[in-house]
Amino acid sequence: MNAAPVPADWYLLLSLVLFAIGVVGVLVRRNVIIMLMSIELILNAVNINLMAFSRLWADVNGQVFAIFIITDAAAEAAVGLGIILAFFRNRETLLSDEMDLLKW
Amino acid sequence: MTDALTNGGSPIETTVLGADEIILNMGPQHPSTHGVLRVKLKLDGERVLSTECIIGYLHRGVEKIAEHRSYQQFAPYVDRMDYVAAVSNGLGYCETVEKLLGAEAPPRARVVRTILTELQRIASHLLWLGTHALDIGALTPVFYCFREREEILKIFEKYCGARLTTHAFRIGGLQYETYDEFETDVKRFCDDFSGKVDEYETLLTENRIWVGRTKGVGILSTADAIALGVTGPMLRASGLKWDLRKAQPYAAYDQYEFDIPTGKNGDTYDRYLVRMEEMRQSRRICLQAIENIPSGPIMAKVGKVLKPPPGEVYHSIEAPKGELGYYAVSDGTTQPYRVRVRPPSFINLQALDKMARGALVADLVAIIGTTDIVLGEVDR
Amino acid sequence: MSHLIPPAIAPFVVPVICGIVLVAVFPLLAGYIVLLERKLMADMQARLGPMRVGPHGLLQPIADAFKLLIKEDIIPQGADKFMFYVAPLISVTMALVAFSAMPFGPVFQIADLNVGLLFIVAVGSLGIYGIVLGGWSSNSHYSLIGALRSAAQLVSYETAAGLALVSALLLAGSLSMKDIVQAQADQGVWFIFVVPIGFFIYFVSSIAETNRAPFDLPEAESELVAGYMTEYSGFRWALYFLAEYANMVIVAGIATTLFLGGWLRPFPGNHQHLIGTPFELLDALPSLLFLGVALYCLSLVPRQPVQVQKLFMAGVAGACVLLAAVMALTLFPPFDAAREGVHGAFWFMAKVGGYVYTFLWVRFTFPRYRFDQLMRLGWRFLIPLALVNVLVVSASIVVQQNWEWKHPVVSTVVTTAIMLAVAFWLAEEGAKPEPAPQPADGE
Amino acid sequence: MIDKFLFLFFAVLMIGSAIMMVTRRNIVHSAVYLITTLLATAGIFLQLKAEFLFVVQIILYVGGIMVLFIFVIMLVNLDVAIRMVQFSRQGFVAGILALVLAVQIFLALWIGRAGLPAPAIHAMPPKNTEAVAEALFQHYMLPFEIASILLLVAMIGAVVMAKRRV
Repeated sequence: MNAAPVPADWYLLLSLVLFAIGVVGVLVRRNVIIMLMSIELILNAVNINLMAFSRLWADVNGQVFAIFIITDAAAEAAVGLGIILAFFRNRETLLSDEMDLLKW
Repeated sequence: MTDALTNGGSPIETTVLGADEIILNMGPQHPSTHGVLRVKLKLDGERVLSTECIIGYLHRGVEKIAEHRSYQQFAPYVDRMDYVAAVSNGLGYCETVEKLLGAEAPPRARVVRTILTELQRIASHLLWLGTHALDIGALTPVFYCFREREEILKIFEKYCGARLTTHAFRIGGLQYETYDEFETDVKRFCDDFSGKVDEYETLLTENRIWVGRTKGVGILSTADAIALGVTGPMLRASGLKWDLRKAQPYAAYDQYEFDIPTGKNGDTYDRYLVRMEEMRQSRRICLQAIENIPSGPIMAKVGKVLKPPPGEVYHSIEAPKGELGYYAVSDGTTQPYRVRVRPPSFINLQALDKMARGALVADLVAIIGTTDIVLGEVDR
Repeated sequence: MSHLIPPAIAPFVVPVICGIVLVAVFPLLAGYIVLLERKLMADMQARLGPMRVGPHGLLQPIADAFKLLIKEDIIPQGADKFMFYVAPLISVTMALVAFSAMPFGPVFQIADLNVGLLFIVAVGSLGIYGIVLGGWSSNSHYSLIGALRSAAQLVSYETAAGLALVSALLLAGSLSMKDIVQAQADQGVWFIFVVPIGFFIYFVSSIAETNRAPFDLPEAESELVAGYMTEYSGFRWALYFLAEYANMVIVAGIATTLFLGGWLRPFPGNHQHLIGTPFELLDALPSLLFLGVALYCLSLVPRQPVQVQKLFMAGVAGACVLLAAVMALTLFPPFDAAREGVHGAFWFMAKVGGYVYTFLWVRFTFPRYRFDQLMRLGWRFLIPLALVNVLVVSASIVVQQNWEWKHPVVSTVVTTAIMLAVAFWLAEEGAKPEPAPQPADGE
Repeated sequence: MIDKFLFLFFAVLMIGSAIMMVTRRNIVHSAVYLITTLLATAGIFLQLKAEFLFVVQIILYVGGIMVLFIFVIMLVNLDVAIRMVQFSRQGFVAGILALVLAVQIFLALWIGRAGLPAPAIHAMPPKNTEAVAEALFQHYMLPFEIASILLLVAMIGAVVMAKRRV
């Protein structure tokens, strides 16, 4: 239909920028929920890469791996949010630098 | 006029809250607080930790007004307390003053009073059923109930010209003779009505959702009910067979046969069943009474100016919502020295906290509904 | 005419027109569903319903829409303004976007996606954000509780609904809405007759998903005033309402496509001809139906009190006759191409209407569930039942394919019997009394 | 042409809302911007003709995971959370770190870009869903099962942790 598809390196650049933003988010924010969300951002950047290469090589394996990554993100979010909820109940805070005890 | 009703008398802590606790202010403008009841809830998620009723939004000083009116002048005011059962209020007041005077209404008046009061009980229960079902989410019964209630109100209107605040009785008997088709009207209503109650029961009694929403909700044990002074259908649903119509008969109740339905578990479902059965029993009383209305005068000779001898009297009747008591003190003048009303709603409302603790917000709505309160009576 | 359109744009013309028609017509349609709901409710409750605006209240939706448009738009103090503005838009946009893959007929479909069904389910589930964010941004306890209830309810029931859809998907073997209907045409049976339990599960969960009674806890009037909509007024409130009714039509459309044969007419395999004519008997049904409605309207004309109302009623009758004529006209050979589209759309809408009618009927009949009961119904009854359903249905398919089982009716009866047994067992288990909830700690 | 336009549209949307997400004070706003980012990602997937992943991204990520996030955000006391200091003091260091990382990856890309083949035009198999299913359930059967066990473990873990101590 269209003669000039998007060059592959555009996707890689996009994924790079997203990845960097995610890293900054994890490092800069003190709120654990936002840190968790930044990690989701990083995972998404990876997914874009996988999908781009899947398209490039015309091979669905990349998409399968993207599905695994989404699965992993779901598991991570469930456990992470469970921890955050338990933490908030006990300490009434969401700040990462106040999570300074291994046991309370 | 803020009055805190809490179990044990201590107002709930609203300042110290746990991590998951919130304060929810239900009312005074809320679709299911039946007027202007305001309930302050302490919630843990959706579970009610404690409740605090804040009342007085409809306070009009009815008892104080009584002290500045003659006995007859005060009679219309009592209709405005429990405004969905005005006839019963009027009956209680008239009988109290008659007791104070030492007079007694003639037999014909007593029978007509009984019929009208029982019709009023049916009307009041119908209103309760409709709104209670609406609170629990059944949209349809309310219209069926109002359809039948309308018939009762038509009878009232034909009899005394008013539908809601009827002022149907006078101290000493009745002001109006019954109208010509009174008997046929009441009889027709009663004949239709038993089928209608079955109709409501078809919609609700066996309905799984209804049973799930009401069974085991808002349990009030017999001991608690007695301790809190709860009366009426709520007390009977808790298992105590106590009905003033049988225990200390007034009007013409001693002449008729009827059963007192009681419940076992004292939950919302039992209170529903008790009230449904009471409607049937009221119909039975009406049918018996309408068969044989004695002829004769409708007014005792009490004179135009009422001057009861000094003294005090307490008289109570079984209003639709429970024991409606009037305590009147006369100092020998034309105006009462003091009138104190024991409104059933006000006292039944005290049980709210007992029933609601540990329930969910949705249950609380059912519990407020099943208490059958009228704020006009609670606040007076 | 087609040569006038440049080839680069050509494939977009029909979908864009369809889209515009949908977005333009749907609000009106939603208004009339509301009117229908009120009329039905009135009928079941021994009253008349709206009667003042237009004959039998037929213009009521327009009056309501106008009223809502000119109402004051209240924003509560302390509200998150941006979210408060955006939330209803999210709800309504997502609901309307979901229509894009809905096959209203073999012709009238905006896009036949390879993953059409999943797309509709996915986009439909995004409407939850409108609800949650609206509830949160209102800065009110009632709204927030309503929003949280809504989120929990939607997530739970989506699982059951999804699993119920899987049982039909197994039979169809495709995710494309068009192919699903085609599969039902090829197999000669609507899937509701093959997996009735799956349909039942989807029906119940779809009521819960659209927040309709008896699962309308997020907006339970007697408990939460209006749930997440408590602080909304005027046009924004109307948008939420629009989204709710759009969602109703969407779930009805999904159920119609998957279980009720989509745009196929009843008995698609029956080619009995009307005696002495080249028309198929069942193809003539829509025309006869419209004629019947027209006759009924005409019979109402003399009973209208006002001249204008008489005229209006006659007009409605005329419109019905016109529709009947269109339906009849497309039976003739020159309009073969149009027949599929027109009749398909008619049957689709008729089935959607029937489904929505059942929704309304349920609403007027049942009291409301309590939140824990609702969750128990979802997690302890519907989801296990749906899981077993998927297993049983796939097992029956495997049996049919591998052993050349020639009696689909027998296998349907057997699977349904098994499922019914499981359902009753689950219901019995669920009816057993719960251990009494512990009194709240800390008191 | 249309492809490029779509890509740019989604890319700009994605990066813009990602930046917004990291910089907002209010967690709910952050979450909403993240949702926008994820939806834009889904758009990119669609533009890459991966319909199945497009829908999976919406259903799982946006419809599932983010609902969970929003739910938790609303369960924790927001008023308390917003008043806390939101940004740590290591912003400068973090910026430099991220920049270095980005430059490294960029260089790697730049050097290796010659090795990238020309984009395939019609190479994708037409039936995307079937192809994914084939790969998932045939070649990757074992990883698939392991992933489901991972989910089970996560589910149990989340339930145990979020359960209130009685």
